[in-house]
Amino acid sequence: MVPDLSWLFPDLVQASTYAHQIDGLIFWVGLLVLVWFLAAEGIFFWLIWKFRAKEGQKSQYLTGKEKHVKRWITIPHGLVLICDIFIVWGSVMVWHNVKQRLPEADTTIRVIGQQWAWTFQHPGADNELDTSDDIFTVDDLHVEVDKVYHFRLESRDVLHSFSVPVFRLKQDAIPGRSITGWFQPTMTGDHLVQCVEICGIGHGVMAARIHIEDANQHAAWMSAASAATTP
Amino acid sequence: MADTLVDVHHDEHHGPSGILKYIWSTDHKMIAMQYMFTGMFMAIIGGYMAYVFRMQLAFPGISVPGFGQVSPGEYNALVTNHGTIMIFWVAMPVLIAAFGNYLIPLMIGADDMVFPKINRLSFQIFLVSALILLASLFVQGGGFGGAWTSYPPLSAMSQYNLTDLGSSLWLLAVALEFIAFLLGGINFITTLMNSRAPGMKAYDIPLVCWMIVIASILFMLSVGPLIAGAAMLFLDQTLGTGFYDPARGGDPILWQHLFWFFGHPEVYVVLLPAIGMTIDVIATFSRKKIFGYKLVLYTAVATGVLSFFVWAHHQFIAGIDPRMANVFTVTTLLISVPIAEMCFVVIATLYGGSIRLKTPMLWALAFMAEFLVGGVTGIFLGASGADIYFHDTYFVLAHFHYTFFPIAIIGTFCGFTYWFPKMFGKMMNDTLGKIHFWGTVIPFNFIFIPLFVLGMGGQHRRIYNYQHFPELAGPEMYLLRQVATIALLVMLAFQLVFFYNCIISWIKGEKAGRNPWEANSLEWTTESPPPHGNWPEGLPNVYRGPYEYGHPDRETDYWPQNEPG
Amino acid sequence: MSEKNTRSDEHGHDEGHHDVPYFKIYVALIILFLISVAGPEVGEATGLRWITLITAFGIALVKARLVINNFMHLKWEKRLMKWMLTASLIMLGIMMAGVAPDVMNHEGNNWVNLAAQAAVERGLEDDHGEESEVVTVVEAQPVGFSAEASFGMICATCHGAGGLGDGVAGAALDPSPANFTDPVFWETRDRDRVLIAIRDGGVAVGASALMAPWGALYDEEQLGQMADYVMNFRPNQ
Amino acid sequence: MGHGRPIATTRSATGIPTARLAIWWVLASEIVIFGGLLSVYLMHRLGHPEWAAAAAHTQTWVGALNTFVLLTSSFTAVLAHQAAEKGDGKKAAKLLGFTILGACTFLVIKSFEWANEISHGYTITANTFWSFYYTAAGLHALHVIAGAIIMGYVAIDAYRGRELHRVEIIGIYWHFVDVVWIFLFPLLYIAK
Repeated sequence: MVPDLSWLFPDLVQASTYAHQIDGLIFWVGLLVLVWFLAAEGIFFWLIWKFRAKEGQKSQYLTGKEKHVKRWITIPHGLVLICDIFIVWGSVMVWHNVKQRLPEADTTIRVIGQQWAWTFQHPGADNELDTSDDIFTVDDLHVEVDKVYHFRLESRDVLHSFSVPVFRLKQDAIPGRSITGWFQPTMTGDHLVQCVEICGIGHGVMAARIHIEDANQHAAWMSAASAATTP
Repeated sequence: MADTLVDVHHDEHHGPSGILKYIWSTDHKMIAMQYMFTGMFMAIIGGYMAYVFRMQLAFPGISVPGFGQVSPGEYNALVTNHGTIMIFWVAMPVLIAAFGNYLIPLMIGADDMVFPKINRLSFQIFLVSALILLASLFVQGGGFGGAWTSYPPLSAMSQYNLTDLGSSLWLLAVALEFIAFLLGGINFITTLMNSRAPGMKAYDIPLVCWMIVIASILFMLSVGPLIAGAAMLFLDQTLGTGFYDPARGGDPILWQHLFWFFGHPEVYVVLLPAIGMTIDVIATFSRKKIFGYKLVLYTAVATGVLSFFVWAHHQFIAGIDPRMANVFTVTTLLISVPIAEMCFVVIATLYGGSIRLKTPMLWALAFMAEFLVGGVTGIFLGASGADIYFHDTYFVLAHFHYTFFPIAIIGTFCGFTYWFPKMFGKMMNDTLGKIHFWGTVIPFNFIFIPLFVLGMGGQHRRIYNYQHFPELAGPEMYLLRQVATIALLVMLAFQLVFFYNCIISWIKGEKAGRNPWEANSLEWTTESPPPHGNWPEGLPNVYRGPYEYGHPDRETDYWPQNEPG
Repeated sequence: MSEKNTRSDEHGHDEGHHDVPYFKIYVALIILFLISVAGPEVGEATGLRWITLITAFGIALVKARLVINNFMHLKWEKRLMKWMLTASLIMLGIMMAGVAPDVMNHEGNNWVNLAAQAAVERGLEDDHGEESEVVTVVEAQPVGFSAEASFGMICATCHGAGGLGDGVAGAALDPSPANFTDPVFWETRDRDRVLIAIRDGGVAVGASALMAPWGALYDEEQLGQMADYVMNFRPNQ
Repeated sequence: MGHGRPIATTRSATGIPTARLAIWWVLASEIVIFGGLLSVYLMHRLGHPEWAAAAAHTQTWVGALNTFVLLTSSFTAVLAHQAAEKGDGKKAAKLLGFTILGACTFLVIKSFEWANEISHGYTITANTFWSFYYTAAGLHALHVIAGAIIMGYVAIDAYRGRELHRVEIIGIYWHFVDVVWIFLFPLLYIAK
């Protein structure tokens, strides 16, 4: 029961393990909200039509103080509260999974934002960051499908925001801080990475690509990249 | 006020003459008009900015008629100042200062605000702040382009934002504007608390006055930390301190907290006056007592108090501790309860009424209908899990325009068309009013529904050209952007009808008389427009609440507050 | 104000004055003040830090209470006033509770404030050494202007430290940043044009709008030095 | 403008005189401004133990002297209020004069203190502790200056026996400025 916007946005696939959870949450919130919205607007317009001014008809004197009249407010009031509880429950579950939990990582990468480019630090063959075989790329992130990735998000100058729409992932990068997050790609492909926090006049050019590859492609890329960087 | 009876029509002979009379007037109605027209002037500038950057978004790279080619720096300055102007120099002065100044003394039966000179000072500071803001657009380096939220380090250091002078002037203007509204707010609160007409009890005050005062209190209690924060940011910009510079022990997150601790209550600061005017108009034109006066008041207070607990939902993914997000999700969704209840009360008020669909009533009903869209889409953004995807996309943008547009534009037109007869003594042309109404509300939906869709497609904000984002540069995306832009052009064009209507009605509209809408509250018991001192025959006494419409014991369906018996 | 149709509310009807022993309260304030000054000495002598805290902040609270209650007469004020002042304090408390987890702490759930931790470490190390005369002074802007440093800090982001147009941020730009070592580039350029581009941005010389104007940041002299520095990249004809 | 005071100003539905009601609201807004700054400082201070080293360079005895000056000026302000209540405008004006003198003394001491610190290299940009130190004390000093100027006007009026109720209003404001310093003193000087 997950919305599929691909008829409208063919590029917006669900490419991470939690993408469908976020979409599902949006869908259920949307459903609840739509019911309320239609009910409220429906009653609203019906009342406007029903009680339009007619010749010689005086309005009723209702204070809204009587219990049986007040019910019309108090019952929906309670129902709103119940809906809220469901929404809170759903969103906290999703939030916990995406942002608070950190599943065991297969690989850790570092993502560095600066005006106006992304630098990606891949761990290289030894799968450890901050060693001599690290592969630095600009605006091209290479990851392997089905692996769990941790990313360390940093910034060199101003605020940036690391957003991968197909993962439904978004996190601001803050100078001075290192923020850790995770993702696990579920399908191969080339997708967009955006900066979504205004970072100066070049904000509009701060696009990058994420290349999700299968194991063979990824290994091929890595050996090619290492060869290029080793002197 | 001396010799009121004799002197009231010769007021001009006191004090300075000519244009100075208007500039130095301490009359609350004159100051209200000054706020109103300054606000409308700024709205025209804000609208012009929207026109320029919407054209750039729909047809990137074209030379926009009336502006020319838009560079990225200019684009950022345009969106930044559009947001700043529309909130701080349009919504605040018009909804709170203009209507507050005009309505509070008239509605509570007083001859003026309690501190007329502080009132004038407040407007003058406000005017200076507006001029500084406009000047900041023309200094070397251009206007500030770091978004209206002005997050440091981008806003703090000129090597990042490239607008050395522009950003400092922008900040100075905002800080001065805060001080102007603190002065104004103290005046509103004190006037309402102390200067009510004899016999007027707390629950006899029209709701719009309550709402403006609650809004002023919210503003006063939330803006303090941001004033301190703005001083710190100003020192960062000018002297090079490191309050927000992580390299020197500062913290950029701090500004975000200070900003949104004010920024979220600010939403309710402008919402409450608008909803108050809507409620008054709906009661008058449906000839109904409010369905639960105290309920509205309590929900307004509850909303106001809760609004202090929710600010960090603007920062879910901004690097705050993720555990805190859970707390703020709960409080954010909780605030939907009193707001929903307030909407229910408004809807319930229509029941059993005798609804007269005059122009002000259409605006009031449109406010409710459109604000509901803004309200329900806010649920997605308050739910932390869903916000991960929606944050900083056009979904957010469309959501808050669905709240701010009803508040600042529809609410203002509602109040303006309703009190126009009182302000100028002439009736507005109803047909032209309705043409303007439909010409504004329908295009409004055509602007922002496409933006909701674009936001769901992942289009993020504050990008001057999507050519670097192939997924966002497809023809269907551009079609949606163009629909929004053309709808904006249509909407802007229809505003000419409004200005024409104002002028033509002011010149040759029919005389309004004291109480053209057959309303109850006190402002309708004096002349239109009211003279200096408001009631030349003596200030009124109050005998009942303002919403006694359709009382079964009465021949007429209204019962003015000042009528004994 | 000749005409009065309301009840008379002139200021005279105030509750009247309060018999407060102002001088005694003043003396009490001074005594408390002396204790708060002496507190740290006692705290240091006995090695009990909490004494300092109590004498400093506990006494501040007591003093503030004395002033507010007796000098400002809040004790006799209507309840309404006390509520609204309390309300503003509560709002502050809420703000602090919401902000402290991010600003006061330097690490938390999946994040760590490296810069702040480093600052603490740096500062504490300084402290262990002998009495440091001057705290490390960090200027926001480099005191002496150097075209080379400015180029490295600002221009190199896109144009690359070697002026090859290969800066990190430049990779994404379209059109890509100018390569100053390219003879073709210099066919249509001279120092004046470079200077204008630095000062007024690329648009001013009909080039890319992504070349930002820097005139607000430097004076004419410094802009000239920057232009000269860029001219250095020009390959010899 | 020669219109006198509006009737609105003379009403008192709450039972609190209008001017006093307003000054309390002013203070409510001041509480959040100063409170915002000080709570931000407090959070940083608790997170940065190394600031103790910087704070050790503040001169406690200067701060103490200023505390004494402000406490005394507050005392004369409340005596002025007492005199004004009895209708003795001249005495009230004289006592307000003492308070203004206190304000000036405070500012003179402050400027010597700052000059000394700046000459030792502890400028506002030296580190974030000093930034807070100058910002908080500077904001407070601005309030002292504003208070002293307004008090001058009130004292002149009081001397002529006019607007005696304003003596209490400016007094309440002045005590607030005093209370802010009561908290600034331990925060900036004592806690080392």
